[in-house]
Amino acid sequence: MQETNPYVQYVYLASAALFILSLKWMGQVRTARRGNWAGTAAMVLAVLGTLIAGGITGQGYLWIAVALVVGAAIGTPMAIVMPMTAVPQRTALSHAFGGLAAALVGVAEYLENANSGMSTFTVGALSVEMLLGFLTFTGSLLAFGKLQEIITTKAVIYPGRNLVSIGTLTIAILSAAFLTLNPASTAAFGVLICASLLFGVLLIIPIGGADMPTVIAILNSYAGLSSCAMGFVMNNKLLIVAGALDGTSGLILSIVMCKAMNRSFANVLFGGMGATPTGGGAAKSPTGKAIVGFSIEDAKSILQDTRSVIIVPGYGMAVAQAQHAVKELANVLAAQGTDVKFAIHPVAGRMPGHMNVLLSEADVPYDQLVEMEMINSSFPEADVAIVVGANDVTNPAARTDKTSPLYGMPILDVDKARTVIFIKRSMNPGFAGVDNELFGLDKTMMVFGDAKKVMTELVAAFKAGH
Amino acid sequence: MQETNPYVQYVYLASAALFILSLKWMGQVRTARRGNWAGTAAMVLAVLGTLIAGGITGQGYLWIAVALVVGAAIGTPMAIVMPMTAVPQRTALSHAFGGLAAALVGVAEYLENANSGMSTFTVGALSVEMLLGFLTFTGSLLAFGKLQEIITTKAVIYPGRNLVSIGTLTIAILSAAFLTLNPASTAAFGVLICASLLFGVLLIIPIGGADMPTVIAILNSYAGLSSCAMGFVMNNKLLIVAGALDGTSGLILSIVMCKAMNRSFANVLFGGMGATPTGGGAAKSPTGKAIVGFSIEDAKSILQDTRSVIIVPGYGMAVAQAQHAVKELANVLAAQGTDVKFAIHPVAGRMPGHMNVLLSEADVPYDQLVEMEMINSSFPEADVAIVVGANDVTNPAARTDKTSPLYGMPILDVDKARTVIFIKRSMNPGFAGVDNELFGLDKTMMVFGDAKKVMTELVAAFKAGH
Amino acid sequence: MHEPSGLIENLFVFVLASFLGLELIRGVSRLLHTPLMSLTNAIASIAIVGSLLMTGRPHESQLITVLGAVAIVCSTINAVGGFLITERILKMFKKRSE
Amino acid sequence: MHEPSGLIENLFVFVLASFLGLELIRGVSRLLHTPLMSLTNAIASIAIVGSLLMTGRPHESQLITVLGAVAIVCSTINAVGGFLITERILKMFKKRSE
Ligand SMILES: NC(=O)c1ccc[n+]([C@@H]2O[C@H](COP(=O)([O-])OP(=O)(O)OC[C@H]3O[C@@H](n4cnc5c(N)ncnc54)[C@H](OP(=O)(O)O)[C@@H]3O)[C@@H](O)[C@H]2O)c1
Ligand SMILES: NC(=O)c1ccc[n+]([C@@H]2O[C@H](COP(=O)([O-])OP(=O)(O)OC[C@H]3O[C@@H](n4cnc5c(N)ncnc54)[C@H](OP(=O)(O)O)[C@@H]3O)[C@@H](O)[C@H]2O)c1
Repeated sequence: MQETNPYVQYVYLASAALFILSLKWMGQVRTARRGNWAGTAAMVLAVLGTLIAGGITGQGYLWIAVALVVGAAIGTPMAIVMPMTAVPQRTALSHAFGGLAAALVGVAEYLENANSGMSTFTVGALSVEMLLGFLTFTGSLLAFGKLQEIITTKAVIYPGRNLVSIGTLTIAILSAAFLTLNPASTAAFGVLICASLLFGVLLIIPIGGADMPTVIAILNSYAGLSSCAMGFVMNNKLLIVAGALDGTSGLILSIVMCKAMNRSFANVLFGGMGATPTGGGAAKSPTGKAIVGFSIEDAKSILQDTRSVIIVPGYGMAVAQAQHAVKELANVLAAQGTDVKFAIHPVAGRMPGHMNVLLSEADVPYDQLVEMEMINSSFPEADVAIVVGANDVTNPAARTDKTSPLYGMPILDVDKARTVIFIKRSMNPGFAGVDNELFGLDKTMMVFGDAKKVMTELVAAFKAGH
Repeated sequence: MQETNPYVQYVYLASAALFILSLKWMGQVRTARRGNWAGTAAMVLAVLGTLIAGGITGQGYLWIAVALVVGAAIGTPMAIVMPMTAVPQRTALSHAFGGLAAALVGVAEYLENANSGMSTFTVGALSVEMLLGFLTFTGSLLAFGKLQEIITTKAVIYPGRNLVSIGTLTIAILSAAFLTLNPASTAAFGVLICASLLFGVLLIIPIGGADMPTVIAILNSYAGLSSCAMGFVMNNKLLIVAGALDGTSGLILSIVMCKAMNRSFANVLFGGMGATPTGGGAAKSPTGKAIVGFSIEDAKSILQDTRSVIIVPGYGMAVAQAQHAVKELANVLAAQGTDVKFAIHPVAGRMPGHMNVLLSEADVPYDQLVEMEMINSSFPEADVAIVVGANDVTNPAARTDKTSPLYGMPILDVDKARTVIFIKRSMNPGFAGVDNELFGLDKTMMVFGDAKKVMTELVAAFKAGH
Repeated sequence: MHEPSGLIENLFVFVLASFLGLELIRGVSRLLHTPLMSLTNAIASIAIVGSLLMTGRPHESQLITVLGAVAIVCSTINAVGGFLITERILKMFKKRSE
Repeated sequence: MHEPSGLIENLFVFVLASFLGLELIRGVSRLLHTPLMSLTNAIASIAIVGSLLMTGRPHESQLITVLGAVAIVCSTINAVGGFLITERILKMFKKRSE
């Protein structure tokens, strides 16, 4: 399927260059917005270029117009209404659409040309496109379900799951190979589709909800490679460039996330095959020592007249949507002359940069957000570290306990502060399911409750007290 | 000219990938040698691929074999015998060969097809190839001459030179344009060649010998773009990839150098057009104060029993080939318990990384070489800074004197050390032609003489004294 | 070997774009990983190019047109949503320059 | 427009390779700029591919073969010299691991 208008290729070249610039500019805060604009412009160029490519009938333009309007009508409100904390879910859902689109184009292309003789290579590329597209579709849908807590967020581990997953993948690959050699076999075509859809499900089921962001990055990579395959089928270089950029970016992002969490990349890549069930479930009082909860007033008295405080936000702040209340507390503390900083762990929360996004939303000035490597040396001089719904990223087991799943992950040294205030709802562990011995330290003050509630009350107490 | 054997393209693809990996690996010391091997392998693949490309006659193989052997027989000894300090010259000479090769292929291609009808685009690309190839040839030859001091290293400034240069370039471009529109015009062809050769000369003449490394990087870029143009003419993607990698790398390197020296990139790019003659010639005793030279014994007595010494090497060390003697002095000082470090300024010497290369050659351990940004905070605690043949990179005028050509260049803060020993032959200024007020400070000790001689004598004095 | 037109050219493009992707993403500051994920998510909707061609051209079977149209709807949701959300996220970063 | 075969493909390759070059070189440590210059110098001898094709193929005029052969000699000097010198320079860095 060649474009008949030769100038289209130059439009595509410009579009590809803009996609590249888009990623380049996204590399720095200063130019990031320009990067997003370049990406948008590139996509618009790609669409316009295709519309003038030639060969489109009047009837065709009608179909296209309707479809574009429907898509925009659905996509726009979804993007505008969505709360910021739902970014991971939204991304997953969006990937499902992307994967489906690529797969459907593959199906359409196959149906059109199955009997008119395609080269072996073309059918092979088509098979790859459909396999990746369909598994991205179901995989992303499932990831969405887990993140939105429509289905259980727990890793579903059933006996023989590795066998079932590998079996399904093998069937998908074999049917793809068979189809490649016998393009006319509708049976192989059907099996390929079903096996791909099923494999997407099997890939995600054994993964816990909290691992989803990494998985989404991988699915992004698969979606990109699927577009790449489409590019080979259609002999379209823009598809290849954008698909390859996407494919590699998903790969790199997930590798970065895995490293920061000290997890094996292979584990995530092969969808939790051989994933060791981590700790699991709620934990008891860790050291056996009785742990008492402190009151808002206790916390207030500790925070009064401190010289310096470091706030450590985590997943709990995101869940409780407590970022504005946290910012208020920072204001109150600053008003009494305290030096306040935020310690940002690279994998605090559930997606890379999660804390940055939330705190920026709450108008916390950019320069108060200090990355882990920079702030760790400041804890020994801090009077108080306030941990707001973070847990794993402060757990010293990562430094000392070789058997812990956290072992080796760099952490925030909150235990070096003079006093540590932990704000969370219970003694339950965090994402990794590991107890945190800090809870039992003498210098620790547990304040149980929802992060937003505790923060709001603390601010109120300060305001009343003055 | 298409390759008839389709598999060649896959060999070329592998070669292109290896070139990319080569540059990637060259990015880090740990993998740099692997990078060079990858580059070599890529070139071998490129040659082997071309040899099996098809269409080469038995007679042709004979010519090729002879030419390859002759080239290797000249290139190998040149590379092995050459002293390390001559790297800039060697690179310049090599570029001259590279530019000539590209240009000659262009000429041959033109002669063969001039009358058999080439597309406008092809002739345009051919013209670019010849223009860049020939100007790289003469430009690099001249740069070689200046660096080797076969011709004057001074910038040759004559009245109206801007007019002459721009005029020549205009003629070259016009004849290229004319040729593109009239491929059969041998007159335009001849004018293009002559104007290009002449422009290469005019480009380099007004540039001082010391600016040559930057110019060489630019010429590298031109040579790469010339190969790129060849790739468009021959429809050969490997040429395009390697040429583009080369073209951009030369560009970036020269920009980096210009930045580190605080010079305008445009000035160098357009070959010293509008270059302001800097200071020029030898300077007098700077502050008017009488400056006395100190003896080897004076220097020795200062250096005895010091706690910490920072050695600052510069261009003079390279000229005097004093790196081994410097290393010996460092050994002697270390033996008496002194902490010795080397301060590496990014543009000390005459090419990027010059000092690193020389000191590594003299076996100075890698971790004693400290980059400017890191060492500047150590000068206030250093007992003595020994400046060996460096000048501009220590000149405080860069910090204070807005009118100085050095103004804005980051420098090594040797003046913060308790005592500064300058080892150089005279009161003459360095590359930028600017006086250095440090020479007149009370804490400064000038030791006049050739760097190697002074160093050797100093070592001898230490050994005798103990 | 039955080789489709342009295969080798496409392979060159693929290899270069992949290396380029690796280099570009490695340079992105950690701070920006969330908007980056959302941007690449939007870029993945490039499949819209294929969808448009599928839908717009005349086909024997209406089914193909319908499949293409569904693909357009999906890609458009993806594209519009992705770029808008990236913009929303980035707006939060603007405080820096204030 | 009289367009030679493969022009647009070649432009794609050129644009991608140029961006890639920019990204790759920006990442090179300053310490390695000297061997990098010498390496890219060697890579510039890729013109040897064109020289080989020119020399090896049958031509009406012997002059073309001679020009090609001279070009091969020049490129080979460039290539051999460039890689050998890079190796020599890099050998000096090896002390680090000792
Ligand atoms: N950032 C990423 O890219 C990424 C991606 C995937 C996985 N992860 C993983 O996620 C973890 C992140 O560490 P983290 O310290 O931020 O989170 P965490 O270890 O999961 O701990 C979060 C804590 O917040 C508390 N919490 C939950 N809801 C709360 C609420 N409404 N109010 C107050 N507290 C609440 C929970 O305790 P209670 O239930 O007792 O309240 C929980 O212990 C790491 O293990 C990381 O590896 C990160
Ligand atoms: N590294 C690069 O990439 C690069 C490229 C182009 C230009 N540059 C420029 O080069 C300069 C480098 O600064 P620099 O401090 O290294 O060098 P410099 O400022 O040029 O000073 C070198 C000094 O060494 C002395 N010298 C020369 N031969 C000597 C010998 N045999 N024994 C002892 N001393 C000798 C000279 O003084 P006497 O004549 O009195 O002995 C001269 O003052 C900067 O201005 C930089 O911008 C650098």
